[in-house]
Amino acid sequence: SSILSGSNNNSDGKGKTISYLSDRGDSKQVINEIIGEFEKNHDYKVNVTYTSKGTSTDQQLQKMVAAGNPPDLIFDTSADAYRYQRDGDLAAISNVVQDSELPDPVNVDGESYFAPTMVEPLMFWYRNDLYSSNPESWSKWETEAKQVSQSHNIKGFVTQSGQTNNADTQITQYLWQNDVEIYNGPSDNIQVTIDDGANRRKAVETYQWLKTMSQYSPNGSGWEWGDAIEALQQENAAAIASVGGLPILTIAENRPDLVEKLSPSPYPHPEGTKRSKWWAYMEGHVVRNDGKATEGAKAFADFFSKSDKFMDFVLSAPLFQFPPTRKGLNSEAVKNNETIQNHPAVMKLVKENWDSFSTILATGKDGAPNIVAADAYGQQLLGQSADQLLVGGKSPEQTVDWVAKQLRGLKN
Amino acid sequence: MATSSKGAGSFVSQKRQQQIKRVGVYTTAILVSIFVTIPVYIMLLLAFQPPEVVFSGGQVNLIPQILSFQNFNELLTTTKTVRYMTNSIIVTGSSMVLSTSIAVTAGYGLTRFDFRGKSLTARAVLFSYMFSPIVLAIPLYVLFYTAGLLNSYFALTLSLTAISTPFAIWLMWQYFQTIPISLEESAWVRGASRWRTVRDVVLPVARPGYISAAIFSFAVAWNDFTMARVVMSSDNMYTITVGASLFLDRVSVGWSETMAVSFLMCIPPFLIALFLQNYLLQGFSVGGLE
Amino acid sequence: MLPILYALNMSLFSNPTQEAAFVGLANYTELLSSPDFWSFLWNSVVYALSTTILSLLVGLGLALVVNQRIKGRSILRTMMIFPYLIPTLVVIFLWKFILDPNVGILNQVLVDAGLLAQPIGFFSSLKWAMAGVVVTSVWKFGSFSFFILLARLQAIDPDLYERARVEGATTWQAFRDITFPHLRGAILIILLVRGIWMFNKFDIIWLSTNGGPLNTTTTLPIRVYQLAFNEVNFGGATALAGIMFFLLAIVATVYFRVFNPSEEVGA
Amino acid sequence: MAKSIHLTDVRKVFKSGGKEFEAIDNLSLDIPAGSFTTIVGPSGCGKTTTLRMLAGLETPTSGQIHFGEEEVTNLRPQERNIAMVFQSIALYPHMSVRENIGYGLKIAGVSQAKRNESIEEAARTLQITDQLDKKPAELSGGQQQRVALGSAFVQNPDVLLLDEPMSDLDAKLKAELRVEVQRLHQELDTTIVYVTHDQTEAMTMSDNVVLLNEGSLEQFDPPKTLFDYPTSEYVARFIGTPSTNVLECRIEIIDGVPAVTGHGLEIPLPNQDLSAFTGDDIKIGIRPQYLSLGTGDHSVEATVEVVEPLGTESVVHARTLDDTRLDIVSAAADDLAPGESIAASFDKDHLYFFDADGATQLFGEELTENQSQAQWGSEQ
Amino acid sequence: MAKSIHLTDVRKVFKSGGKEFEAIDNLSLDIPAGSFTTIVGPSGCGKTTTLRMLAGLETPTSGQIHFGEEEVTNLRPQERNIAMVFQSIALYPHMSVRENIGYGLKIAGVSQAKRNESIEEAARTLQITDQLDKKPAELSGGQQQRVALGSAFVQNPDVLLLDEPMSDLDAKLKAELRVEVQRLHQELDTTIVYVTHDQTEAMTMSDNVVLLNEGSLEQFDPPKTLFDYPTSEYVARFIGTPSTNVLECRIEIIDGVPAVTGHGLEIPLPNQDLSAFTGDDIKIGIRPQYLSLGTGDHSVEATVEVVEPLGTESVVHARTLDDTRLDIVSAAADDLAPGESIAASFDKDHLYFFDADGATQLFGEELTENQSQAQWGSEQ
Ligand SMILES: Nc1ncnc2c1ncn2[C@@H]1O[C@H](COP(=O)(O)OP(=O)(O)OP(=O)(O)O)[C@@H](O)[C@H]1O
Ligand SMILES: Nc1ncnc2c1ncn2[C@@H]1O[C@H](COP(=O)(O)OP(=O)(O)OP(=O)(O)O)[C@@H](O)[C@H]1O
Ligand SMILES: [Mg+2]
Ligand SMILES: [Mg+2]
Repeated sequence: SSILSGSNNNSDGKGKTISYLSDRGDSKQVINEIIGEFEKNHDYKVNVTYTSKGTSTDQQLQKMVAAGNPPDLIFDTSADAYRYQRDGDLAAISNVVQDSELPDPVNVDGESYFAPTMVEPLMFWYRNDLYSSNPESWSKWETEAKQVSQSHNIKGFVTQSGQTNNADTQITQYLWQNDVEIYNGPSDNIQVTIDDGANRRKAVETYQWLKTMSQYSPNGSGWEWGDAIEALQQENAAAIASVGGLPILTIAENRPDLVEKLSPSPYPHPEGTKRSKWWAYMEGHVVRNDGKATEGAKAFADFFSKSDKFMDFVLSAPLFQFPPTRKGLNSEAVKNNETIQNHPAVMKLVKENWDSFSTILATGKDGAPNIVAADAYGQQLLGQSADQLLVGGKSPEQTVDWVAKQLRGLKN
Repeated sequence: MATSSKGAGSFVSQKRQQQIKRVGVYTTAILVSIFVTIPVYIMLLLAFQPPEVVFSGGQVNLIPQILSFQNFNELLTTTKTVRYMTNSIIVTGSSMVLSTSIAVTAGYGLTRFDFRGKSLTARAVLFSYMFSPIVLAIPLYVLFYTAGLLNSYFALTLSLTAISTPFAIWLMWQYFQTIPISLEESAWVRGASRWRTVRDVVLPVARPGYISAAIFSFAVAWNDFTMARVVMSSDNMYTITVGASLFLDRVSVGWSETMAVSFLMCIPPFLIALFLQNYLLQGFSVGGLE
Repeated sequence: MLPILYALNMSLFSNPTQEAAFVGLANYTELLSSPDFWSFLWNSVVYALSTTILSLLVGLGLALVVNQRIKGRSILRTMMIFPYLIPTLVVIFLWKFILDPNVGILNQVLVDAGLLAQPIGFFSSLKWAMAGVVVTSVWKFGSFSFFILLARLQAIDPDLYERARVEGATTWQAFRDITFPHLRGAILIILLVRGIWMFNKFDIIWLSTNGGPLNTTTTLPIRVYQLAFNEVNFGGATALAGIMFFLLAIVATVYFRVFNPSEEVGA
Repeated sequence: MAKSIHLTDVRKVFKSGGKEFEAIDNLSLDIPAGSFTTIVGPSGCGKTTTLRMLAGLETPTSGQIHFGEEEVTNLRPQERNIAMVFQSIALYPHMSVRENIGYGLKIAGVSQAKRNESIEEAARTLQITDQLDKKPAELSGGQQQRVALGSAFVQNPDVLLLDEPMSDLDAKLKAELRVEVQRLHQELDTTIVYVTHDQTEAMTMSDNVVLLNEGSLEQFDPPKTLFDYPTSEYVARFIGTPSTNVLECRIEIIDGVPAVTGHGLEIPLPNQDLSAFTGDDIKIGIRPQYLSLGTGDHSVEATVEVVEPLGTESVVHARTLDDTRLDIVSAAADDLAPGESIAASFDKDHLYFFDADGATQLFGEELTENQSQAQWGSEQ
Repeated sequence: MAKSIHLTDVRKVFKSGGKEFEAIDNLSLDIPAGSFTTIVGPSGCGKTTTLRMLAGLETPTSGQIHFGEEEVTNLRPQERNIAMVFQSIALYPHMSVRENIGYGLKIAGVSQAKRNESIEEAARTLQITDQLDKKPAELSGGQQQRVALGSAFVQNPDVLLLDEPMSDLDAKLKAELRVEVQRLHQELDTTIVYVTHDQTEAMTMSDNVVLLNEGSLEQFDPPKTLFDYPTSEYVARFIGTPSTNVLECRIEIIDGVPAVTGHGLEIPLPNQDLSAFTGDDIKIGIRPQYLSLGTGDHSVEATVEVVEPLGTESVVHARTLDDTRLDIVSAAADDLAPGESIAASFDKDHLYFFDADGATQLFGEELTENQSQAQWGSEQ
């Protein structure tokens, strides 16, 4: 770039530069390699703008759109993808998705709009030296957490709450574990059902359980994923919820001695429920229809998914990100990854539960895309509901009423 | 005619007041040292030790065990930290110089020249600080995009200068009013032009004033995240705040690398503080304090 | 000023970054009729006032201390300017590492010393969150008034203090009658500008508490951010920014009327 | 090149806290090129203001100022080739004494070496060679003043303005520097305007003296004329120390001849036409130096209040019978005690006669010489 | 309560740019309680420094200062009950004149109403009533000085220190204020130490005069003693204007009697034992006021250089045949022209005799009186 005059994407030749917005700065190296190969084979240049995690992608996107300079390709979550689609901003990439074995979470009227590149499932981690066994069920978690809290100088559990993504995902997952149907209805007529009949009872039950568990937890309001991991690392808590093997990655660096004391576990569930939905983030590519190199962006999304570097991309954070397909999961690349080999239990969990992995988007009737849920996640309403319960002192019933009201407010 | 009891009306004796003052002065000094030093100490502690040493045993070990550059090595090999730092230094330096110069010039003008609506203009300038900068990102981006100025040092320098200048001008305006005009007059009658007078007489005397302005503009520019995010969209042009925020939320980045990059981000501020400090001490101040 | 007008214009539309529909003042009326608005406004006022006044006091105290002839004042001075110069990002790292319930060394030390039964999550408790962000803000911004006031202090003719001492003035009286009048203009401006900035301050709170828990640290700018980027309601966000702007403008106008901070001590 | 200075109807009004204050009121003056003019007057009468207008540091509210033919009323100080020593001294705190003195030369582009030469010469003259490397804050009051003076010495202006440049110096040094200033005046081709409170300075150095009274011109004359032929009681009282004694009398016709009476005096004014004042009050003025102790042709009785010994002479402060102050300078007053009654006599040649408004109507010497003085026009 | 002041071996060394500078050198003084002491001396001799040590604004490098019995060497200014007028005036720029004057009273806790009374009285005395509401920057130099003086007037200190408080005032006002200061001194029970360059002030106001010479005490005596019986050539030259004339002579034995010769003079010193000086150089001093034009018993020939008219008298600057400067004050010098040859005669009673080191060995009046003066001890 020149020092004095900025480079304007317009001037690079019309439609020949693909403007690519990505928050995957972590994998910058692999991405650059893939881009290099793409540029060799295609008459396009790819110009990446990296953003940090969180809302900064939204922010950058809004700026670019407002200036009439929207990106062609965005790396984003399926929920956001659906939101853009609803706004009419996306170009269909059915050929990229449907020709492959990729899941197709944003399919509207038969056209696919989202090319998944990775899956990040939620998971629990507990101290196998303090917990006498893998608790799994609500009641066992409760007894174990209680025992740990009382007999060791450590909290047995972490209940996270507040306006954060992790609190929101966790609360959602807890509700799912008790078969609470938060929403129902087809994509164009989503109903909030969390306070209907049996759902209400089960939701109250769930919040009640959370409240119980919070006795054995530090105040986790506003905690990010990293905060919970630190609680584990600093031995302030004996069990946390997290995404995939994320805790292992951090703790291996800071407390290598602790790694083998950690075991993964599925989310706690009340006795007798079937495990129907398992939260997994899904991230991938969307192509906007108002950019200057829409065709190039489609080509790049396709090239990316099929690139032989694709696995390198996914495995740049092993145990945390997983390939989007079962085939990928079983691939040699995954098998040969050293980190994954060291933690077979994680892989086992993922494989066993692969079919129940679900995104927040797919919570309409029969997994139809649910825009209300996507928005609720955007504002972390369920995370906030836990704050109402644990920090604000609302009863479980009041909490359910509160969250139902908020969700309905979104709908309108 | 008057009472002879000096210091009446105060309940505490002179000596006592003096003692209180000394105790106060030293307590404050010590508290401040502790207050400032502790975070800095912790930063160094983490930055210069491998994480497993700091965190071993489930506690943050507050006594350093070994000296290691592992965290820096990690930073320098896997990230563009050097490039980001360079960018930051370039824009911060230029913005600081530009803003301070404008502030000195405008501040002097406001002090020594009379024109209509002078204080009104000056006040109006402060009003620009009242609009929440959060929502300005989008309008600014649109403007820069339209002007074709994205991704340039020039545009970022200009924007940062625009942020720091209004207050810097205020500072200088206020400061110049403390300089006796007779000093300038005595230069004028010797034939020194206005500019020459400013250079030879006003600026040396106004040193503490423009150093404040420089410190302020430095802080604005070095601290900036929003503007850099608006103007720069290419990896090579990111400043350290933006660049660091890109890799700091990586899953594998822990406190140690964070503190290492923090340490790097603290070096220029430290040098600036040290340099301006010495510069401030050189010579004198109007009252001949030092 | 162009961006401000642009933003104010956007506040009149429902979804200005995409396809914009003109809604007039609807964004404004909607915001003002929400009960949350007033609690956020209250938070903003508490945060802005407490940080502004505390940092002024801290800065003033430091400036007075460093203006004394004491040993090591030059090192002190360097140390005091330092926090203001380092990026907020780093400040947050440092303070998180101190106040954090898990890695935070303050908790660690207090617990080890037996003063605390268990760590406090300063940024996640209803009681401490606001105090936590205020302390962090004051740590960073205390030196802002410090270096400005120090510069002004050095410009005071030492003869005046000598005369006051001869006339029997105590340290306090000399401060009240000489130092303060000379600093008055600067103090008033610092209060005003710092107040405006703190009222609009976003990053420190966002990075440390996200506005939580239970919105106890949600100030108007945090709300603006949420509106703009979480709820993708840019029209609402700019409208709220507009409301804040008008509030500040009114306060500032009154402030100028009452205090006239540009009136200076003649040299 | 020395230039003449002309002030035409110059007024200067200051605004202070909403009120207007007239510092200079319709001042007209013509100062010849190359002359040495002293401005004197009571504190606050507008001397500094006048000088500052000449320097271009204040703009007259109305009226014009010319240097030679050129109008300079609105010219900036830099555009007038002047030098000035400020009453407030105004040294640059950050420069050494050497740099302070040499700054004007530096501005003029004089080389370092030449500058040093001039500076050192000036410092020698001013006896501050030892102080050259100090900063102003380290100097005594008088040393500071000499530095200010030094910076004027080294320059070569058309007009040199000096505002009480020696007020903080001791008499001995002052006397020496007076000579130096005069030498400088002769060497440099420059017009000097000099403000002072020291009458010795005014009397000895200047070609002309301007006496101001609350912003207006009271008298503008060579020093000796000012002293010997004051145009008013105000001038007579202001010039000369101790102040001229003034006694209130009346004009009466005694034996068909007008005579001044009062305080036991009877001074016939045979051939003067003061008939217009007959029956009126008139004031006579006599300098303390012209009063001698003891009776004589004309003498006044008084009571001693204080005797101030001044070294070779003493000042006797006394009061006449009707309580008017009467000062007498005498070399033989050492043995007078307060309360003692004395007589003070004078020669009527030394009298001034003022009318009720204070304007001088007659000088004593006219009584004998019976001819009008060429040096002075009878103003008013 | 007025307090006596005692300085014992006080030294003050300034460090400036690495170099040491001895401003005061072993100064010992005993100033009686309630007295009025004037400090005089050439510019830079340490007057201000001495005053500042008395005020507690500088700490002596060594030596002690006592106020009465109490040692105050290291006391802070607030702990000494003093008032001071600074040479640099030091007005508070942000306070009105009224507030400036009243500040000390306010500190002392005097009520607003009482303060105003005192302020207005002082302002009347100082003729600045009209300026009370102005800010210092709006005042003329002399007005500022009067404000500073005013703030000292209203206080009631044990010790009142005044550093050239009237240098910027005109002679007339000075004369009036001198009286006021003395009145104040009598009213208030206070010890005054007064620094001045004005010899009239020193001579007329003070009980004692301290003459400093480069930081050391030269003479400490009542003014008249100082004037009439200077202990050294330095004192004789410094006190009195114009400066005392000094002529270099020798002692020779003429007709068996020691006599001073030189410059055509022959002054026999019959009954004085100056034999120790026989053949040596000796200097005689004579004040210009004691020289009269024309020949007499003892006269010196000289050539006129300049005649400075001072009003009632003139100063004749002349040079003797061997080029020594000779000043004569005379009331009858108006018609002397430069270059003219004159004779100046004197009465040997008025002579001072200094040895080669400048110490006074003999006063002329001793020649006739033949008795030693009680007032002065022959120092050295
Ligand atoms: N802070 C200082 N540093 C160095 N030298 C100093 C300082 N203050 C005074 N001096 C020197 O000490 C000497 C005495 O100074 P002081 O001010 O006492 O003189 P003074 O007798 O008051 O003279 P003046 O009549 O000119 O005011 C001077 O030569 C001066 O240069
Ligand atoms: N800036 C100003 N505002 C208001 N009045 C002023 C200002 N400057 C001067 N004056 C007034 O004008 C008058 C003349 O002031 P000036 O300084 O010329 O007096 P001066 O003759 O030099 O007196 P001094 O001998 O005391 O220095 C004074 O009464 C003064 O108070
Ligand atoms: Mg003046
Ligand atoms: Mg002095």
